[in-house]
Amino acid sequence: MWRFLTRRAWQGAISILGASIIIFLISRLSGDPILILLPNDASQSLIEETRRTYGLDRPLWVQYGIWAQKALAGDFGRSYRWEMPALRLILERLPATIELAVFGLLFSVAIAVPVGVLSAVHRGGWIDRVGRVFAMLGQAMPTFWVGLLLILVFAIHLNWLPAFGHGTPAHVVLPAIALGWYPVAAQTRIVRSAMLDVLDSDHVRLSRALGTPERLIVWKYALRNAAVPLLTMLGVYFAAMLGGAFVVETIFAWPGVGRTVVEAVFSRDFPVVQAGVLFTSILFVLSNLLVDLSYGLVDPRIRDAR
Amino acid sequence: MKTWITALTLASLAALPTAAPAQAPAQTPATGTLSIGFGAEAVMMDPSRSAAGVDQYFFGQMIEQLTRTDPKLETINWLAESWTLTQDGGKPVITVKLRPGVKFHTGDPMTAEDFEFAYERQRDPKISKWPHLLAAVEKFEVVDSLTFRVHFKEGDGSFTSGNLILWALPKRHLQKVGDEEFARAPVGTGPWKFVSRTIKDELRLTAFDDYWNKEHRPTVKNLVVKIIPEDLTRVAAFKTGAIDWIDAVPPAMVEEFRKMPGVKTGSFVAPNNMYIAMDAVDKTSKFHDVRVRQALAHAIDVDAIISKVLFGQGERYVQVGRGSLGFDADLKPYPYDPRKARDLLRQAGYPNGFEVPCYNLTTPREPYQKEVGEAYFAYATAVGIRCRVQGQEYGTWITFGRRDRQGHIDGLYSNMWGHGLPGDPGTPWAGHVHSYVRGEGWGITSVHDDPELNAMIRELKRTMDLDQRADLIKKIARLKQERVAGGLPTYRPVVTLAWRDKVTFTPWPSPGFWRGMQEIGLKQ
Amino acid sequence: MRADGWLPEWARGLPWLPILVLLAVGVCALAGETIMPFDPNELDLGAAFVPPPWQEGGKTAYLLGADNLGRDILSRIMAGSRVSVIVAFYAILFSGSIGALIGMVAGYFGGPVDAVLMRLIEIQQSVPSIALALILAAALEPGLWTVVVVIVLTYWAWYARIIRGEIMALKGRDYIAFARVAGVSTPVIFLRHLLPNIFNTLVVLATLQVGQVILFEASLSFLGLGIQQPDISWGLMLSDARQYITNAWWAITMPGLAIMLTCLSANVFGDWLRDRLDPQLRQL
Amino acid sequence: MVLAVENLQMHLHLKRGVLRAVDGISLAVGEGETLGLVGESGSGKTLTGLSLLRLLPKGSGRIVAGSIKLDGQELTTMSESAMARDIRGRRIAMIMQDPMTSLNPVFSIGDQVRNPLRNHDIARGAALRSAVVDVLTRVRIPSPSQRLGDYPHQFSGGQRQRIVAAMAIGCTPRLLVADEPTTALDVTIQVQIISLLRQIQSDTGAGIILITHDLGVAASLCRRIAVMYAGQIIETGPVRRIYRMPSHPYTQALLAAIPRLGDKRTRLQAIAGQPPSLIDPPSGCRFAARCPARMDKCAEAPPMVTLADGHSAACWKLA
Repeated sequence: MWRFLTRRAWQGAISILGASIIIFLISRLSGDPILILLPNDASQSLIEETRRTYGLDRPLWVQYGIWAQKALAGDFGRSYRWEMPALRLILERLPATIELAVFGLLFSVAIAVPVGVLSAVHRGGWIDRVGRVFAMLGQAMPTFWVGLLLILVFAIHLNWLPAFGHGTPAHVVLPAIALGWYPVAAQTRIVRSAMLDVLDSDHVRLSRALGTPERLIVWKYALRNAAVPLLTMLGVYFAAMLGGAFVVETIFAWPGVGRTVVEAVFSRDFPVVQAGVLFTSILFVLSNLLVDLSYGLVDPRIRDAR
Repeated sequence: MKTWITALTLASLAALPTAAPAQAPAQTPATGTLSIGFGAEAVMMDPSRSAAGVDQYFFGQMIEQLTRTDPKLETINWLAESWTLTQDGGKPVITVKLRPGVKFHTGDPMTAEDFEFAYERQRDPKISKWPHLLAAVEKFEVVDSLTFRVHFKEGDGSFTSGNLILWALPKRHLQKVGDEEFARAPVGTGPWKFVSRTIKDELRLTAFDDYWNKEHRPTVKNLVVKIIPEDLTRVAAFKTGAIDWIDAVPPAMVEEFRKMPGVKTGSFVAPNNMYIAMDAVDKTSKFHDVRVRQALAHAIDVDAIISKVLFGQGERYVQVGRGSLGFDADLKPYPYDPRKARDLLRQAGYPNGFEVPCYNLTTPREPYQKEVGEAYFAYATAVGIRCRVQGQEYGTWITFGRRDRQGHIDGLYSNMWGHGLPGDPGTPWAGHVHSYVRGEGWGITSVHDDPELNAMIRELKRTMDLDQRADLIKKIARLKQERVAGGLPTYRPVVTLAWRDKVTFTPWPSPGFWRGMQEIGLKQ
Repeated sequence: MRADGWLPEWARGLPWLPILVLLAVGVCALAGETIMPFDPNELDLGAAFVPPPWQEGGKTAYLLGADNLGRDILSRIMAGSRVSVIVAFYAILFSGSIGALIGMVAGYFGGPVDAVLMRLIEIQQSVPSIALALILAAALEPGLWTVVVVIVLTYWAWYARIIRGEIMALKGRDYIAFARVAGVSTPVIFLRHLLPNIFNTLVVLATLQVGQVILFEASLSFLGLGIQQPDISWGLMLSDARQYITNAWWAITMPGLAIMLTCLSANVFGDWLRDRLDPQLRQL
Repeated sequence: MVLAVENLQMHLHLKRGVLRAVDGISLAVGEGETLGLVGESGSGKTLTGLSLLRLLPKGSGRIVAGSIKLDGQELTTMSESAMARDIRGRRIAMIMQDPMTSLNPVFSIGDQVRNPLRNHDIARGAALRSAVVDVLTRVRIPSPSQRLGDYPHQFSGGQRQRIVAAMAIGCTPRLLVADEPTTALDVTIQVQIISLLRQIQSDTGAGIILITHDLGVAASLCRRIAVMYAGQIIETGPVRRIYRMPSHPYTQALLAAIPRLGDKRTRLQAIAGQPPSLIDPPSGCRFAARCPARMDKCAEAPPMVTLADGHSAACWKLA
């Protein structure tokens, strides 16, 4: 287990390194921040001077080298636009994004598990049908559209839930639904097919033959088995949540990394883009490690085997 | 001082309690908390380091200038008790007498040394983004603790038209805490004191008890400014009562807001001027010919665009907006006349019209900008100036017309120029009407080259006397209009604010935008 | 007593509704101008916000109403279908081919080749796709082809990972081992033995990607980095219409429904294909 | 009699039609007796075992006729919840074929052995724990109290089958249905499991139905066997007698197919042809199509012919 985790951690580190190169190169391709930074009537010499200050006159690979070295020491450079350390800007916003992603994921799992289980148990029943339609709808609507409709219905018309802000549980509901609806379909499918497999397995048959109540068989013995494939995919879904946060945060005025990065892209604020995207990557790698760790907990075979 | 013509189109303004006496005398300290919602967020809160106009949304509530614009768009002395413009050996000198008894939030009194400090900071390219605004200044002279003089090498109209440029910065405090901390927690002489800020979320302010202006001041203790960029979300926040004052009501919803019971609205012209740039530099460009430019001017029904696309949330302007320095009520726009446009094209030698690339901004900076652009180009196409429309997102758009980056753009290009309120077109014209001169700051986005206009704009730059400026601006505007030079002006966006009845609010420009929280409070 | 009893044998049990929707989208994309009631880009400010005919003030000419510039929404949806089809076609073609090739190479050769390619896949997947898309779109100047490039760059890894797994399972089969021992050249093994075996998987993945591509484009358009005018896309229509969401419900509903129906159809059809062709692929 | 089954018919209602999986089976198991149910895979012997517990394939399986009496109590009419509460695992227990898959991989064996005991309220608290240790000791799991927290994958195949057996005997059932309990195991382990089953029977006096395709295994454990073919019992009798003189041509073919020496695990495969489809089976003898001694009469259903005390077979040849 530990060797496995160490190996995964190394692979994660390589991923992050690779991601940092990609992010750095592409963001450098995307235009000159100086001209956005300075007023229209700034003089040529001021432009040159500013460019030197930010090291934008050096070759790309030198810029990357310097950047990577500093980044390792926690210095991602200063935001051109905010004139503060990019790292601070990102780290201050990271918890809100994690919060949103976690609640989005919780929403999707909270729907997908019962629907997946019930539709496996009562194949073709009404829960199977309704659940499947609900799941498929989430996979067929653009996130921002869902977000707007949620605000229109639940905030403006019904006035049940706040449309923006964060802090209380009520605030996270609409953004979490907008974010978490999309992966419900895929997760339901995973749970459903895993449950179908498990319910058809010898050990479930044995449990039944030994008189275990069906309720326990489904929700306890089978579900823990069926949770493993879902769990292995949770890292991927968490990444999807982080990606979706870029849109959802913008709609719900959520003070997270996604919105910060989107705006930084528009203003070509490289340090913020780099730090922001890199930290979402790091978050993704970490969440995968966490997943590796956690399904060791659920599935003892994995705990011992690797 | 010159009194501006203040003829806002807006009936709502007349209904505002502008003339009402101060509601809360200093004796009764303000109480309560008010939450308001902005659509855009300031970035930098240090005036000298600020690069974007939107920054004033925040620091404009805390830090003040020598003069400012009042709700009737009249420029009034503010931190300056008075100022005079004199000549010293043919060179202009401005003498400013400061208002006594003004205190910073730290309790320090405001003195001429603070302005000297602000001047030095503004001049320093390592700190300031705007050192060029002081390029014409020869030296800064402190006369006594409440008097200073600014000596000019040559005239600089942007100084007088720009509220004397300088912001009151607390020298002692700023030197103590440093630039970084000051930008995090700014200190000024303004009605609001900084409490805290969460980027992308909110700014918290508290009323400054020792504020010098006892008449025009907030009557609520705490102000929470929420940042909600998405239109529908901001509207939802207002409707659900999470905020009681809302910035930038989406144009499509203005009517609905006006009818909402218990809600007041106010609509104001924004200090932004939309126009269509066209390439008149290149000899081979079709728009080099004034007849083609005039054809374009006749081809576009700006009034229809304002009423349909903008839901009326726009104001037609000819060359200089109503209320701005040099506004000329007699100057009329080219009438919408597609037949005349076709005639002009025929005279110019294009009986069958021609194709041309047309660039449009797709990430709206002002509401419906993309749709407006589409409408422009559709109208142009209808008379034979057939547009091949190309969309551009904000990041590309903002550097797109820069002459230092590209030779010059071809074809048509939806663009805008901004200034403060009430506004002075001098500096923007220097940027997009005067021809491009490499390295000197002239014509940085210009695709025009008219020696006569160039000379007049340079003269305008040197002219500091506001009456003289106004006359000169009118002259330039007429010529510019006749020749359709430096683009075709279209409209100025109108911004609508709304607040609940329990809020007392008098809109003050802040100074470049209608979001000054100079007089806001809760009814007791 | 089945409702489709009159159909020929092979056609029974096909998901007809989704197929019809997808066919309609395809026809709109191909026939384009010839069947559109209006020029989708033609402005008519007089017709701004004309509601659909069944609503008061509606005109039959504008079957789904008109938008804020008086453009016919039906025509625009039809025009948008072309962009959707083009983007989906090229994005899927290239991301599928690149992903399949990389997945096949990684799965077949294994060892260090696999290790390197797997790292690449992981690197790609560790950058949130919308973030990558954002900076790429900003770097390349947004537009239709940029959207295609962005989708290809973000989706190849998805194909590669799944195909790699399939190939690794195939490699163990006797006939592949036999072909190798018999000295059949690698390209031939790829084309003759591996490709036909992953073809079903590829078809299923491609079908399921249609919906994802459409939604991805919509997200990019919302953020302002997707399709640019004068091209018309459903995502762009939706994104634009949100500015007057309370004035003209049809302007934000109709393109949304177009997206929803198309995605639903593609997904239902994809699910059906998966159950038919490749039941192993349930984790998608 | 512990168990008396009379003309049991269980049908699977599939899309393709009604499959007569168990078609008129009658059998009886006495106290302490072991009955071997022998047949090819697909002959319906496993479904017969499951039918006794009324564990039928969901949706499609239905007992359409016959009776199952456990100690004289009718099971076919019992409510589902009573079946789960009082019968399954309590009075009839089952051991499955593959010990590698019969245990839930993500629960500890302590958990799994404890479950039937707890579900049937055999013991609680500390007594529950000692009951678990006790039953594991009885199936000869070494140092059971230390291994309660271990997971199935930490045990060998033979040990796992013992654990399955422990789960089955924990509640001292009256009848044990052992479905191919040794098939998946090595020969040496098979012997251990067989002796374990013998010992369980002598300890508890339970009746056992041993479902197997392996006549060797049946011979070593059972006194009586019943041979199944295509959902029906075609021959039944004392194991020694059937071994010596198989009467039904199918039984004869079965026995002929067993290599007398060597590997006992060779599957039955020597009989030419396939068993008939059980959807619309032939109205006559179901073995007729493959039978070397086929007669015209075989087109009618053959009667069960009693040959000697307790030995009978269904074949026209014997009538």
